Order: sequence, then structure tokens, then C-alpha cells
Amino acid sequence: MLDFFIKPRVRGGVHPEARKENTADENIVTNFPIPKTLYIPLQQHVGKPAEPLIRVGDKVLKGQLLAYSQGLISAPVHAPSSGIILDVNDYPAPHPSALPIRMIVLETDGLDEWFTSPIPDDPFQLTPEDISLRVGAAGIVGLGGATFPTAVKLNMGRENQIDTLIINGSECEPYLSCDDRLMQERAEKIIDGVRLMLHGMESHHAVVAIEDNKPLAFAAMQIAAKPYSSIEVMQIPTQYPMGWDRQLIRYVTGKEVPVGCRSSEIGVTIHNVGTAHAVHKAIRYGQALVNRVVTVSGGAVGKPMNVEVPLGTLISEVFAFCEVNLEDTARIVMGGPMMGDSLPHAGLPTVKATSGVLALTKSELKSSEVQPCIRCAACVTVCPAGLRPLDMANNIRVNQLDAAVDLGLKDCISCGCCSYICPSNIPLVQFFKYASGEIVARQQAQHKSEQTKRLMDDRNARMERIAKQQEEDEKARIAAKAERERLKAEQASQESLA
Amino acid sequence: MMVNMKPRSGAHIGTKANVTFIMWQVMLALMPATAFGLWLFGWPAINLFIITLLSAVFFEVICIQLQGRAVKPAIMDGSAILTAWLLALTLPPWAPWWIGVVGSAIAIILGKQVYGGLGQNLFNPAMIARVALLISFPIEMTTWANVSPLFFSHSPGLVESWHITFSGLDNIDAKTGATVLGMIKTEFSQHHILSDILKDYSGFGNFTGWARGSLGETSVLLLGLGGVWLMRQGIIQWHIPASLLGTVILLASIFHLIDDQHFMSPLMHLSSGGLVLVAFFIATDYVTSPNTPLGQLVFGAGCGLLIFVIRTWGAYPEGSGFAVLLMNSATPLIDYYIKPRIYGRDRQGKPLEIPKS
Amino acid sequence: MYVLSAIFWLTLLGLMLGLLLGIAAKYLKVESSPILDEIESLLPGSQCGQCGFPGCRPAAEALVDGLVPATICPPGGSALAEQLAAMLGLDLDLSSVKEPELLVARVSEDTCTGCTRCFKVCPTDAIVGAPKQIHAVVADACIACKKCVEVCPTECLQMHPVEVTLRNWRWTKPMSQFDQSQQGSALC
Amino acid sequence: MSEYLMLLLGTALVNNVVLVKFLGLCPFMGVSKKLDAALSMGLATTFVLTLAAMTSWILEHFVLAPFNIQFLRILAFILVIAAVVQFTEMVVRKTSPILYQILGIFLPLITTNCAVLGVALLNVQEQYGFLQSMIFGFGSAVGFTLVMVLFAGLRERLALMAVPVLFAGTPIAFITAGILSLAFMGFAGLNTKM
Repeated sequence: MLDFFIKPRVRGGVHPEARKENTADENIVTNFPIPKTLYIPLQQHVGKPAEPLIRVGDKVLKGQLLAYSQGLISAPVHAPSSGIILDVNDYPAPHPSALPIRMIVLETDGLDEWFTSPIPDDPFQLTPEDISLRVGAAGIVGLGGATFPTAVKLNMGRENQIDTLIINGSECEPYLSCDDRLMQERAEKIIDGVRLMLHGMESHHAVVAIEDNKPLAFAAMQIAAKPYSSIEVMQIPTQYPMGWDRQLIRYVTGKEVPVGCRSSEIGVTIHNVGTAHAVHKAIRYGQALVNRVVTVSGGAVGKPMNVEVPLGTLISEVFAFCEVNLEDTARIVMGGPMMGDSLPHAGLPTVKATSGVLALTKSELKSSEVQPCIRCAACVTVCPAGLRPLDMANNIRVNQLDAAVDLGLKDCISCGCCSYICPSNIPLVQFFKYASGEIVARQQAQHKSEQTKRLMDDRNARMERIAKQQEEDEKARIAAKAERERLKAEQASQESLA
Repeated sequence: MMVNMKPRSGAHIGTKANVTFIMWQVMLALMPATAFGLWLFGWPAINLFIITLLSAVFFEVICIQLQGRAVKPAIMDGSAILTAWLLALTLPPWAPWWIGVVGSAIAIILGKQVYGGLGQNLFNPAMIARVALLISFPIEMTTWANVSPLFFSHSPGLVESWHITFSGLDNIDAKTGATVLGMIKTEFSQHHILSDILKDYSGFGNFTGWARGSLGETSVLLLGLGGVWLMRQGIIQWHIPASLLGTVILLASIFHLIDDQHFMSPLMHLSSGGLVLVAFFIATDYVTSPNTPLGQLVFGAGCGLLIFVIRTWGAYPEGSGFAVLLMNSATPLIDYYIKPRIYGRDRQGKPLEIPKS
Repeated sequence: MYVLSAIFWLTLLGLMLGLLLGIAAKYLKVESSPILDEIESLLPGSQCGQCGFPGCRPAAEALVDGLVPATICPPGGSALAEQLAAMLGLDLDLSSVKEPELLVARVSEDTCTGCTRCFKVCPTDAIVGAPKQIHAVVADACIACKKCVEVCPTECLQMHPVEVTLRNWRWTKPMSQFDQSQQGSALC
Repeated sequence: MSEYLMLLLGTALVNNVVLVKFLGLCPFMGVSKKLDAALSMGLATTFVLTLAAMTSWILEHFVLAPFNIQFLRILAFILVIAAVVQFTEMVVRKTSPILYQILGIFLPLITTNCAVLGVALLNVQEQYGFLQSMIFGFGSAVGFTLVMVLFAGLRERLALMAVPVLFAGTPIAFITAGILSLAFMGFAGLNTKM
């Protein structure tokens, strides 16, 4: 009862059934057969897509750079396995619309031969800048799902001295247990990655936050972190969305990140457990981010498991490996069931952000039979960002998008709590995603109409200039003609005189 | 390969509760008090109850067909039945049949369907109907039948109850009397003081419900139990009932201390009239109550204040109907001004300043 | 007798109030309503005439005088209608507004003879190309005013809907419960 | 002192100028679409009404009565109210043009607003003293503003609903106003002796 007053109150959130038990008890499966072809999208991260530097037909090794990052916020892409580049073209993207984006198609030769790169003997002698350079070169992005390039975060961390680095082990989405297994099996590697990141950001205090429904992971991480005083491991209440970075920052440090500014500006940075593990592999062994642990679960999965999969593997192959019964799969979801995207079919590649692939049956899904909103305000109670989903949805339904923005549409993190709790099964998050998309479309239309107005004014000005020009030429011509006639008349009169 | 599935966003999983489940839960909570009320006032009450429910469903079906909407789902969500149920509980037990029909008509058509069906109404439909009936048919709405439980010697049999319901009461004075509130209101107007008015008042009787009153609101005990159960089920929050009852008790005790001859004691306020029924079942109606807990507290306090003011100084003995309607009209304002603070923004919505660490 | 005093008092009252108002008017001077040019700047300004007025300025004047609804400008779509309604305090019914279907002109290379008639008439110089050379339309600059399609002799310029890519793909608006139940309509 | 408070409460709630006496209905229906417009209209009317109540009392007691030209009462009152409204319109136009644009035609219409003239005439009929008539004017204006703001809140929520086409717009507003006045009848007979 006492901690009611000590621990900062967590606002909103829901308690979905975890349904992690069928995947959280077995080890991570590492003997996934190397697929024949890998489809590697160039845009697997937040920021500009990577620019390919290889040509069709090149032979590449595992971990070799395929596309370099361009611009300030971007991340390179590496070969998940050794083989020959088949094609660089547009293929369906792992997105609800499955519209094509540019991908590199790699035909594997089965050797899985690593691309050797220099390995530092003692990484802690490296300068912090060198560490974030290596992390950036390894193509590491946030593996929690946000996929923000980690190197950029480390640089920002150095600029405004971070006093707390939070390692997000909450994994609050139901079904997913890849972070849980990673912490249980590779705790030392993760702790080593955390120390490297601390060194990379010149900060001295890290907190690993783990939800209290994962006691084994908590124990393993505590043992691994015991020798290092700068790393503290703490348990946080199990409540979706505990993994939302701003919620975690407020719970762990008590600070609230103001709207419109990054968390590093108030001295806190957050990284996922998987990211720390990838940093460890990149710095210690020079291995780029080429594979990741993916949870395959759901009612229609014969053998639910956590499997280490090379990036770019088609979901259909992962499903085949896990004996997924496609007939009673009502919906394929990439990521967790709360925030994940539904995919139209399984022929899409896994990417750096794929923390889980779910094959859900009809009974597990929320019924889509919509009833009228009875204003029960359960969505207002569960919204962690403190918005009023029912009022926003009502405004969006009658196309009052500005009113919805005033109610806080821009602060919606689409965590799915309101859609989860709504007794009338109203797709609230889809209302908000539609509205944000519509607002962006309107801004673009507004921008376009301003530009076209500028083009029109320029053209009209040019037309007037040309018209004035023609008038002057006309006048000049008439004047010249008159002049010539006058001269001829004079000549004629002089001749008549002479 | 399966056919391409339509993109769907947001939470793919969800709670199993839906609107119908909530409505039936509320009806379940009302069951004990209703059964007791029907037993207490015998067959005429049962007739009235059934007539009100049937006419409500009938009007709902007509309105939905007029709007060209699918009839089946709208009826199945039980909101029409619940509205009629609540209305019936607030009617005089031996009221004639047309009171029930007209009440349901006003509640369903004017109260809900005109606004566009479930979730769209601005005022509590049951309360609109009760207030409209009270103002337009004062006599029928204030003939309170004596307690005459089912199968007791002097209470009307089945045939006689049809006579009462369909062709009205014959010897009115023998069978009816005033409720506690009504009696006090008339005595006060003749400047009697409280102690001699309440010579034969039994507190325990009123609390358990053995007293004259509307069909379902007499038994405070059963209504309270039903309400607490609803709260434990998580269907309603504690904010509205607590602030409503708390305000009435607070005001009543203050005024009772000042002058206990002219102001009823808090316990008497609690166990008379429709206070508890309104607090647990009518004021907590989702559609017409504010969204935020603080807003609900303000709403409950407002209802409590108005109930007390109308009961003490108003012309009508029972003010809860008016109080709920007045506070329903203030709900949009409460929601406009009392809203949760958005993460990373201050109360006015401006982003917080970056703390100078 | 009292008639005279009545007339006297009324005139005195009128005069005195008139004087007071005159003084007040001097202090509270306000120049002409700035609303007109604000409205005109909101309109797309493409003088396309789809609103029935010869240009955007007359349409703006009609709007300020309240002669026309806020939804008179089809290219503006519901976004502009909302802004106008908010600015002028008009009530707004968006049922009749059809979202402007995004179109863009495209030249089919095989039939273009390079006669340059189209880019002379294009208001935003969206068509580029030299005489006798195959022309091309700059998609971003084209405002789908259809003037070039009318004037092209070989019909090679046609309007095409804007092609959906991953960048401009949008979530569709979910159907509210009223549209769904409208579908399963009466008596079922 | 409590006698004035009772008068204020009585005029604002018990016999509310809009919902019980049914005066001032056109701005009540016309300007209650937006909450902020309704609030500012209420404030403008309060300013006008209180000023008009005072000036009409002065006019009645120092001009009309002594020279017994009471038959000019309505004419003189309208003249004064028009002047006050014109003055208010200038102030509003100066302070916020946007508000002026939103209130639009309803600002000069306060002149013909039956609540304003009605309250002035009622003052005379009830033979209130100067302070009483001012409180009566102010009370009824507070009642007007209260009901305007409540109704504007309701209408803003109504605008977001899928009201059947038959009732969409003004009809549903009239029905809501009817139910609101039904609710205000609860205050009827609030006998003013404590």
C-alpha cells in the first residue's frame, strides 16, 4: 500500500492477457535454414532510404555493406548472408498496403561466410565518437519497433550530456517474448552492450527496466549487472503501454518529456534491449545487424517459438518453418497485436523492426461488429497520453479535423489502448491514423496551391512583359515606318525641287 | 495463399465486453429492487411494468424502421428495455396503463430516437419522460398506493388489478396516501414543525422499502446493494454516486444542525424518494454524464445540490428528476472545461518548458 | 399641453444621445473590414471559375456578403470550406462536397508531335518541351485545370488519377455504425 | 442584503427570462452554435441590459412620470436601448473584429431583443427601486447568459452527432431547448423565503 505514494502513478493503460507462455519457456531457435532468396528493403529505418552501392551480379559476403546511409538521419543496410545480388527493384513492402518499395534481392549460396572487419582489442579504449561511428556503420537501429538510427541517438546523447540511459526491457505487448528470451539467455552480452553505449555517450548511469511479469529475465540481468555499479536493474509494473518511452521516462526518472522535443534534451535516452545486444555484437565482433530474434506466435501457429531469422526472410518461409496453418489464420500481424500492422499476405520480407509475426485466429481477434458509441469514457480512462479519443473520433467522423487536432490528435501515440477497451468495437486508432494522414495530405495540397500560385504569378508577369515588349516593338516599328515614309517624302520633294 | 486481407489498424485484440453485455449487467443489478417493488405493490404494479417495457420496445422498433436501419441489432442491445425499466421504477405503482405508454413514448421517441439512437441523446430519456409526466399529469403521478404485497388478504387479485390498471382506481382515499416527502411538504406549508409531523415515521421501514413510493425506488437497501455490485463489476465508477449522496448528506446535516424542526435529517433524505435509485442507476448513465473522474465528481455534486434545493425550497416534493436533467444540460460544459492534462503539455495545452537541469 | 412637452423631451433625448454617440464614434474609429483580402488569399487563386464567378476576387466578395455557402470552391475541397466557415461563422454542411479527385495530366509519348500548343495555354508552366520535341508534364506543378487536354490536337494529353505510392498511401476513414446499419437497411 | 440575493437568484433561475418568460429567443437560437460566440453574446447582452435597466429607471422617474407622458415609455426606452447597443457594437468592433464578424447581425439585433425591452418594462411594472431594477436587469441577463452557454454546449455536441436528416439542424435545437425549459421548471415555486 505504501508504494502507492512512493512510486509515481502510471496513468491509463490496459491489462491484455499476456499469452506469452507458449513462447517464453523455450530457448531461442537458432537453426533456422538459410532461405534461398532474401528481399532487403532499402528503407528499414526512420529517415532517408539507403543508397545501394552494389550492382546486379556482384558476389557479397555476410555482413558486407550493400547500401550506404545518406543524409543526417539514415542507416546503412548489410547483406544478411553471403550470395549473389539478383536484382535491385520494387517489391511489395511489409506494410498494410503492401505497395512496392525499392529492395535488393540476394540469392544466397548457403556458405553464410562472414565479411571480416577489424576488431578492436579493448573497445573501451576507443573514443566515444569512434564507438558511435562503428554503431552507425553496423546499421544498428532501435529494435523495439521505432527503428530510429542508434548512432544519431548516441551523438545527440553526447551533445547534451545524458544523466540516465534507460534500457527498455518492458516488452509490454502481448504474445511477444523475444526480449524476454534475449535477456534470459544473453544477459552478459546485453550488459556489455549497455556499458559500451554508456561509454559512447560519456554518461555514467544506466537503468534496465523490466516488467515484473518476467522474473527470470530480471534475475538473469541482475546477476549480469552485479559487477558494474553504473548499471541498475529495476522492476516496473506490468501494464501496457509501459514500453512507451515517455511513460517509462516519467516512471523511472520522474521527468516528463515536453511535447515537441526529444528525450535527450532533458538528459534521458532510451534504447531497447535488442539494440544493446546488437551494439555489443557490432563493437566486440564487428558484426553488422544482419539478423534478429522474431517471436512467431498466435492461435494458428503449430509450433510457436522465438527464432533468430536473417533480415529479408519472407514471412511465408518463417511460417512454413513454424508450421502455421494458413486456413484458419484470420489475420497476419507484424509486431505486437496492439500496435502491429496487419499484412495482406505472407509473401513479404521481415525487416529490422519485425519484433514478432503473429498468425491470429478469428476467436483471438477483437470482433469487428461496430455498435454506436455510448460515451462510456473507458477510452478516456485508459489513454496514457491523456487524450479524449471519443471526442476526437466524433469530430473526425464529421470531418472537423482542426477540432480533432485541438483536442490533441497530434499527441496520439496510436498505442491501441482505446480500441482495445472500446465496448462498441469502434476502430478508434484507424480514425486517428486516417485523420493524421488526411491532415498531412491537406498540408501538402496547401503547399502545392501556394507553389502553383507562385508559378501562375510568374507566368502572368512573364506574359505581361512579353506583351509590353511586343507593344514597344510595334510602336518602334510604326515609328520607323513613319520615319522611312517621311524620309522618302523628303527625298521625293527634294527631287521635285531639283 | 489467402486472398489479400483489407488493411486494419489499431489494437487487433480487445476486451470481450460489448454494449449488450453492459446493458444486461445493469438490468441484473436492478433485478432485486424491482422484484421487491413488484411484490410490494402487487399485480397492478406488474401490469404497469410489463406495459411500459412492451410499449418501449414497440416504439423503438417503429422509429428504427422509419430511419431505415437494421432493427435486430438495435433491439438486441437492450438499451430501450433498460430505459423503460428505469422509467417504470420511477412511476407510481398503481398508475393507469396510459401513463406507462405515454412515458415510454416520450422516453424512446423524444428522448433518444429523435437524437439518432443510442449514444446520441443529450438528456437521460427516463428522466425526460418522468418529468414530462409529472408536469402534465400531476394527479395520476402523485397517487401513491398503500403497501399491499402480492397474495396478501387486502391486496387486489389479478382480475381486480386489471380493473385498477385499465379503468382507474375507484375508492382512492382508502387505498392511497402521501409519501413521506409529500406529507412533509404539505405540513411545512401549514407551518407545522418536524417533530410532530413524524410521530409515526419508522426509519427502518423506509430504509428497507416498506413504505409508499414509486414502483422501484422504495427499497434503499436493495438498490444500494445493486449499485455496489455494479461498481465492483466495473460498469460504473464510484465518483457520481459518492459525490451525489455525499453532497445531499452534507447539506442535510448542516441544515438539520441549524434548525432540526424545519429540515429533514440526512438519513431521512437518503431513505425517502428516488435519491438512491438516481444516484446509482440514473445519474451514472454513460451517455449523459461527463467523461473524466473529476467531471463526474462535479456532476454528482451538482445533482446533489439541486436535489437538496428543490426538496427543501422547491414546489415539487421530489426534485431528482429535474436535478438530473439540469446537470445533463451542463455535461457538455463540464467536459469542455474539465479535461485530462495531455502528456508533455500544461493544463492550457501549451508544451511544457524544458527543465533547466 | 403635455403633447408639447412630449415632443420637446423626445427631441432633447434624441439630440443628447446622438451627441454622445458622435463622440464615442470618434474614439472608436475602425478602418474597412480586413476580412475581404484575407478570404481572397485563402482561395486557390487559380481563377478557374468552377464556382460560377469570373474569378477568386468576386467569389471572395460574395462570400463576405454571405450570398454563397462556404462550399462554393470545388478545388478547395472540404479543407477550404472548413476554413471559410470558421472565418465567416457560416454553418457548414459537407454532404455535398466531393473531395477533389486528384488528377494529373500526362503526355503519351507515342502520339505527341511537339506542336507546343499545350504549354502556351498551361497557367502554371507545368508542361516542358521544345517545338517538334516530345513534351512532358511536371506532375507537381499540374493543377488539373484540363485546359491543355482541350487544346491538344492529337489527344495525347489525358488526365490520369495520381498514382498511389507508399509515400502518399492513406488509411481509409472507418465506416461509422450508422453507415454500416444503413447498408443492412430496413425490415431485415 | 439577502433580499437582493433572493431577487437575483429568482430572476436568474426561477423565472428565467429565456426559458420561463420566453423572451430573447432569437439570439438564443441564432448565436448558440459556438460556445465562445454564445458567451460573448451573453456578456454583450449583460452589459446592455444592466445599462438599459438603469437608464430606463432614471428616464421613467425623472422624465416620464413628472411630466406624465408615460404613453411615450416604449418609444423612449427603445431610443435609449438603441443608443446603448450602438455604443456596445462600436466597442466590440474595436476590441475584436473576429468576434464582431461572428456575432454579425445579432449584435445590432440586441436593440430589438425582446428580453432587453421586456426587462425594462417589467422594472416599471413591478415598481422596483433603482437598485432593485438594476439587480433585476443584471439577474435576468445572468440567467440569459447561463442558459445561452448551457445551450451552446449542447448544440456543439449536437453538431457532432448523426441526427436523422428529418431533425438535423434547427428542429433538434428546438427540441433540446424545449427539454431544457422542462428542466428549468424544477425551479418553479422556489419560494423565496429562506
